[in-house]
Amino acid sequence: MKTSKKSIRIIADAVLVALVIGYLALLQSNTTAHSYAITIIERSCIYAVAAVSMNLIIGFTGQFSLGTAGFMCIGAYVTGIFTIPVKMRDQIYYLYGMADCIHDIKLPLIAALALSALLCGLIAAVIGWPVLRLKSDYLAIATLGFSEIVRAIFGWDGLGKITNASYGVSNIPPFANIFECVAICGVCILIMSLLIRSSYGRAFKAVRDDDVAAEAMGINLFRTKQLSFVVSSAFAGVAGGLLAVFMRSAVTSTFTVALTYNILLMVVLGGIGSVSGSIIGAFLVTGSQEWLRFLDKEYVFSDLIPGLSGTVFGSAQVPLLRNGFRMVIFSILLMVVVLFWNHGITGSKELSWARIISIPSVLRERKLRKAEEAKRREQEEAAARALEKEVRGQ
Amino acid sequence: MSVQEMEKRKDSAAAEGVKASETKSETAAAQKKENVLRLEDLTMQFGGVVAVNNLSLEVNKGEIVALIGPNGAGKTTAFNCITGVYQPTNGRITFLGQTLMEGCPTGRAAKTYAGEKAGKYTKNIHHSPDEICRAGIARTFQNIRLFPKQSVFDNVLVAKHMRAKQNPFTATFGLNHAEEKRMREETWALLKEQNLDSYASYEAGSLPYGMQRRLEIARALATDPKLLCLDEPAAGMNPQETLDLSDFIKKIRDQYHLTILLIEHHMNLVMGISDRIYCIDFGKLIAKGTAEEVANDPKVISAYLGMQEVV
Amino acid sequence: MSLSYFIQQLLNGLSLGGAYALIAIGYTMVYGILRMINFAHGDEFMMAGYFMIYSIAVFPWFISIPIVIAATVVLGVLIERVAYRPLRNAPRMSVMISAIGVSYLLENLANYLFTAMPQSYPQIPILKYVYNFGDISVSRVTILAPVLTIVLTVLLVMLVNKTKLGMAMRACSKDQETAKIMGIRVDNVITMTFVIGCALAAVGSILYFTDRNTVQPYSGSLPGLKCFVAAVIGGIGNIPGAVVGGFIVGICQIAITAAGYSVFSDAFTFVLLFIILLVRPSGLFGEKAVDKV
Amino acid sequence: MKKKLMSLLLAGATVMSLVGCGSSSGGAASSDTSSASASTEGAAASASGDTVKIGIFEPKTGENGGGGAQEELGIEYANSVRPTVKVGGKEYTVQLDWQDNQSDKTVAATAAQKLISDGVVGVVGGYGSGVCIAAGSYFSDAKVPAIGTSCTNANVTLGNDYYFRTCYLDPFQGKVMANWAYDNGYKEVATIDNIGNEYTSGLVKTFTDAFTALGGTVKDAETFQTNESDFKAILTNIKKSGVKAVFAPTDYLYAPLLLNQAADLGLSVQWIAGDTWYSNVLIKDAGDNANGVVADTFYSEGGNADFDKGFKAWIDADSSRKATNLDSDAIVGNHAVAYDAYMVMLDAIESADSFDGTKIRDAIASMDASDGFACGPYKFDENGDAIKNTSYICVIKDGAWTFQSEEKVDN
Repeated sequence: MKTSKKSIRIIADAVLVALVIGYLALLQSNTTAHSYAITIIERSCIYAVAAVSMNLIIGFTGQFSLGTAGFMCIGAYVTGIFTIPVKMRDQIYYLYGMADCIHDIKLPLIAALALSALLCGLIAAVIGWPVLRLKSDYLAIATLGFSEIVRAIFGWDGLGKITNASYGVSNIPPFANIFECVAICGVCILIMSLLIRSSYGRAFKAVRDDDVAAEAMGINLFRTKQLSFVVSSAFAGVAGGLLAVFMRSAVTSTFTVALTYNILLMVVLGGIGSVSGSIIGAFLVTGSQEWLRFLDKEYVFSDLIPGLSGTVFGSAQVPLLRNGFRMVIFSILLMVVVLFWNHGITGSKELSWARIISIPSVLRERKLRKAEEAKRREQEEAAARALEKEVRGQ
Repeated sequence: MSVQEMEKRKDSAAAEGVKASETKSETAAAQKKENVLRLEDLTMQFGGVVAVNNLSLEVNKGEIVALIGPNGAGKTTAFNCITGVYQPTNGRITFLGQTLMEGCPTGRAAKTYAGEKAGKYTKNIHHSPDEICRAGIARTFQNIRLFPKQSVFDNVLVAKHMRAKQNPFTATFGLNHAEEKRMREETWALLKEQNLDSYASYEAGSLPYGMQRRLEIARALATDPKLLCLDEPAAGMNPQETLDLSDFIKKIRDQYHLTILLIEHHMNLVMGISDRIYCIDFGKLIAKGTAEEVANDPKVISAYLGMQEVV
Repeated sequence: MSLSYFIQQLLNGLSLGGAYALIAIGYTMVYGILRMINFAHGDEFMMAGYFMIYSIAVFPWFISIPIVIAATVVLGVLIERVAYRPLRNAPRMSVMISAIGVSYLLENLANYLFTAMPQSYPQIPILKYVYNFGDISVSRVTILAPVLTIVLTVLLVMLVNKTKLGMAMRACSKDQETAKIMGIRVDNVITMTFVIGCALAAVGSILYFTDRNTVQPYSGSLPGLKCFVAAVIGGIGNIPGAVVGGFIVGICQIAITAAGYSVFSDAFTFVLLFIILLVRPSGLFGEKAVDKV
Repeated sequence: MKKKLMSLLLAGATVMSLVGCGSSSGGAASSDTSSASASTEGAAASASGDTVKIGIFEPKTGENGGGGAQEELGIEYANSVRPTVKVGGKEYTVQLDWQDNQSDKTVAATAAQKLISDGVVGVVGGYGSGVCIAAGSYFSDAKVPAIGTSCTNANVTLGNDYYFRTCYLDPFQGKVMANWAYDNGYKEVATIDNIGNEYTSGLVKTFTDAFTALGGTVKDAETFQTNESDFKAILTNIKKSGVKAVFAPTDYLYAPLLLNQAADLGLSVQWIAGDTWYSNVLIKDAGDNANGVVADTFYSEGGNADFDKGFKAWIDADSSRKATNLDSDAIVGNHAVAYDAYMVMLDAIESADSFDGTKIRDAIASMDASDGFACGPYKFDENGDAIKNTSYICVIKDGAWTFQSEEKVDN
């Protein structure tokens, strides 16, 4: 019984993977025609890595760190600096001239990403030492501050020979194909979810749920938080590097607080404390930010409803649709989720086949429970009324 | 793994030896026993308030020792010093001969110090709660602190994390397969022993109160402690549950070869199971001895009666 | 470095610091009572800027100013009602995310309603009058900012220490549950906190934007964060502390920029934050808190 | 109740996203068919039916939204003047495909790819060098020729075979302004640089080089960060340095801030700026403080009477156009270069007689035309930059831009 269920699950997984690969191959077969779809998928995957890495520290370890953009910035610059073609470098660094010691070092993408991860991890370990001892809200503001400091350092003309200051590095070679991007993102997410499922992941959750109790269970608070922070930051760095390759440039102005908020939106929407939620969140937010572009365009009614072009009504503007409306819708959606649906799409549990299959029955159950509750409340009210009557009667 | 197991076996063998050689515990006999925990002149001061004042206390191997006292007497503060939550202002705590905590008033605290025996201790040694747990002291909390959203199984499993031989790399890539398997098996065994196995997949927060208490104790046991500190284990329990609890405490003491220090209000429970009792009031030790001795001590009676009209 | 140059830069710093101080008070009061960073406060301040642009188009300045203050207060109270009150018993992280969400919403809303183009802030002649002392020229608002800040702070401290409302506020910041039991209407006190915080932010926005001439949807976010840092530096929950912190942040920012390191003018504020959190986590004037287990 | 409302809202959102999804997939499908037909016919890359798409890559929002809006007007006007293009003896209607790059380099990449997947035959735009540099490699990879309007940084076209531009370059502009400053008796100046802005930094660098070569000194080089709004500290520094002129080729949105805050501080100097300041927004926002500001531009009103007349009439014909142009019918350089970029693109398509990207590219590279432009003639050098040697210096007098002189510098 158990094994058959398991084999079904494996088959379902395999089919899903095959479908994804097939779809990607379809896209890859004609990159020009599908470049828009490829863009969205690559961007979503990269944001998914960033979102999962943020979820690791926020959702699984309960530390409200908002330094994601800062680490992404580091990763982006490191990846960019070491992957741009050597012959382009003088042109890119035309203002400062590139430092000799790194001028001729060109790394393959994977090595550059690994270097970003290493560097981000190291920096996270160093700044984690003071920062992770702080309470959640101080931690939030301190990590936000950290990411501003990173931006300033990379934008500083004093380091122009290395970073090209805030002009950023451009002409980063693109992904060889969509598989490269998706595979790297997949591996990153896989590593993080394996960590979360390991004994250390349980320690993260213990720290998140009750740090005092976790400590009393022999879990070293600081080292656990630090591990989570270092891993999260390292993968944020990888995500930054991937983003730089995707955009083919790395500039400090990309990595503002707004980027962190945007990734936070994905995490919250998807479900705090759920890897699959973050992935879904990343795809949903990135995808619908593109799909909902029509909200940003001004329309007159005749554009939308054919046959009205001659009438007065037809030439009237469709209300509300104007530049910026899309983002308003998004922020309202975020608020709605935060206020009324704080579990996000998946809640803190992972999405699995069993869960997907059980959705109808869960819904049915919920309906039943609601009905029961209503019935019980009615009974209680009736009882209360009866009691009141009795008391009055006396 | 095998080393650890061997150690454990040796420990238990030693404990059995001790038990076999001695008759039922008496105060006089207790002196000969191996000392597990010793508090010397423990003083904890918050600002101007001396919560624990010059408390000395000993717990010997295999004993159940109770620390009693009226509300606000400083019991939990003493507990928090032992388990590393607070650094004592003055005094020393030793566990199996190793100094866990030592404090001496320094800086501003030295000027305002209101306790006794200032100057006797010169070092400041501090161990964090996790280090203390690693050393072998496990604790429970007055207000149950489980991980309510996690399953019963996970609650216990997480306590195994501390002693597992692994690092983040091996754990992530499944290279610690044997260790992980051992942890899971031990957790199952523990849950079975505590009759919690049928609830393994329940959310811990959804269990009834008494069972949550048991789970918290099980979780503490999962850390392989030598000394178990129970902070008001009978709080909120009815008389029947309390009775069960006292059997339960004795049972786990014997089964896991533990030494137990507990804080409790319930006199019935304390009198029934304690080998020795320490009573404190306003942070100061006012009586110690066997249950009978303490129960008849006029200072104890007045401390309790002075506090409450009805006991 | 000539004296007049020094004085001129100091005045620049003081006027910036004054505006920061007024915003920082809002942060410190809200944090004191609700234990949350009101990330949206900086954006309320930005909205106050837009309110001024639109109200001065219709009314003379002396009517516009009260309108702006009132509108900002209404906005702040509305935000508290809609976004914070339902989460009163939620985990702290949810509240913080909600605050970030409101900030995100306000920025996008401003972007939508007023476009991303910077809009020029009305130049109120009475505030823009320029004094000349030899080499130094100062507009009236530059002098007014620190003076007004200090006057308002003194009034506010008196309100907190002397009045019944102030007593209720102090009680709520110590222990809301107990305050509730003592018959204090905690919700009303919180609302009043937001009223005061927003009113001061509105005043701050007039000082800040008159000096800087333009408002854009994002002109509130970074100053907002800096003002929170100012509040932390002064010791969160401490009103005079926030004012001192505001001046420190403002003067440091001007000093760094004047020294030619404009790149670090924002970052330095956060460096200050790191230093203060390492050396004196409770801030310059804050009280130490002990955790209970 | 709340829950119900919630689920309704969510359902609404889902439906909307589904609709959006549907429409976008529909779009993809249509571009599929068009590309399929292209492969069979081999003639038209993406011209389906009687229309051909030309991409417009401009910032509608963000810091350069204002500049982008003006260039859009120029392009729209050009489109109204010349709505069709003749290829293979057939008239195709030109359909403009607008993509907002939001003045943001991240969005720029997406916008560029959207244009490519929409199947545009060429791209016109944009304002701001940073976004163009970010998007450039996508265009060249897809072999879609692009004609920049007012992106003056050298790196836009350098090393990119498919990017051209109708405006002049920063080195040229820097030299022009350095000459002007030196010739007008300013031997000592201060510069203000926006760190992180390719346009400003490039200009400041070339200006400084040219100015010191002439024998002048840059006494004070101040910098600020993008999105800064408080310039008092650096202005006080400039005041201390005692210079009589300041070169501040910033994005135009900083201009009123600099001018007004300088007035507050009693700093009265000659302001010298680049083409971005040549905008009516400046006069609106800075009022009297703007008087005396000198900027150069690609085109000055009066340079081409036909263009002026036609454009003014077109602007005045529609109130929304006029509103976009800040309620005036004044012509700025961006209108002209944008107009020209569109015209160059159409000329190139006609002379290539094909919608093939490579052929159009070659046609632009070999172009040598002088008719039908606002500020022509056009001939491109090996980098793809229009060969231009004239810049127009204008000054704000009594609240209006007035032409002052024509500067010529040979590259």
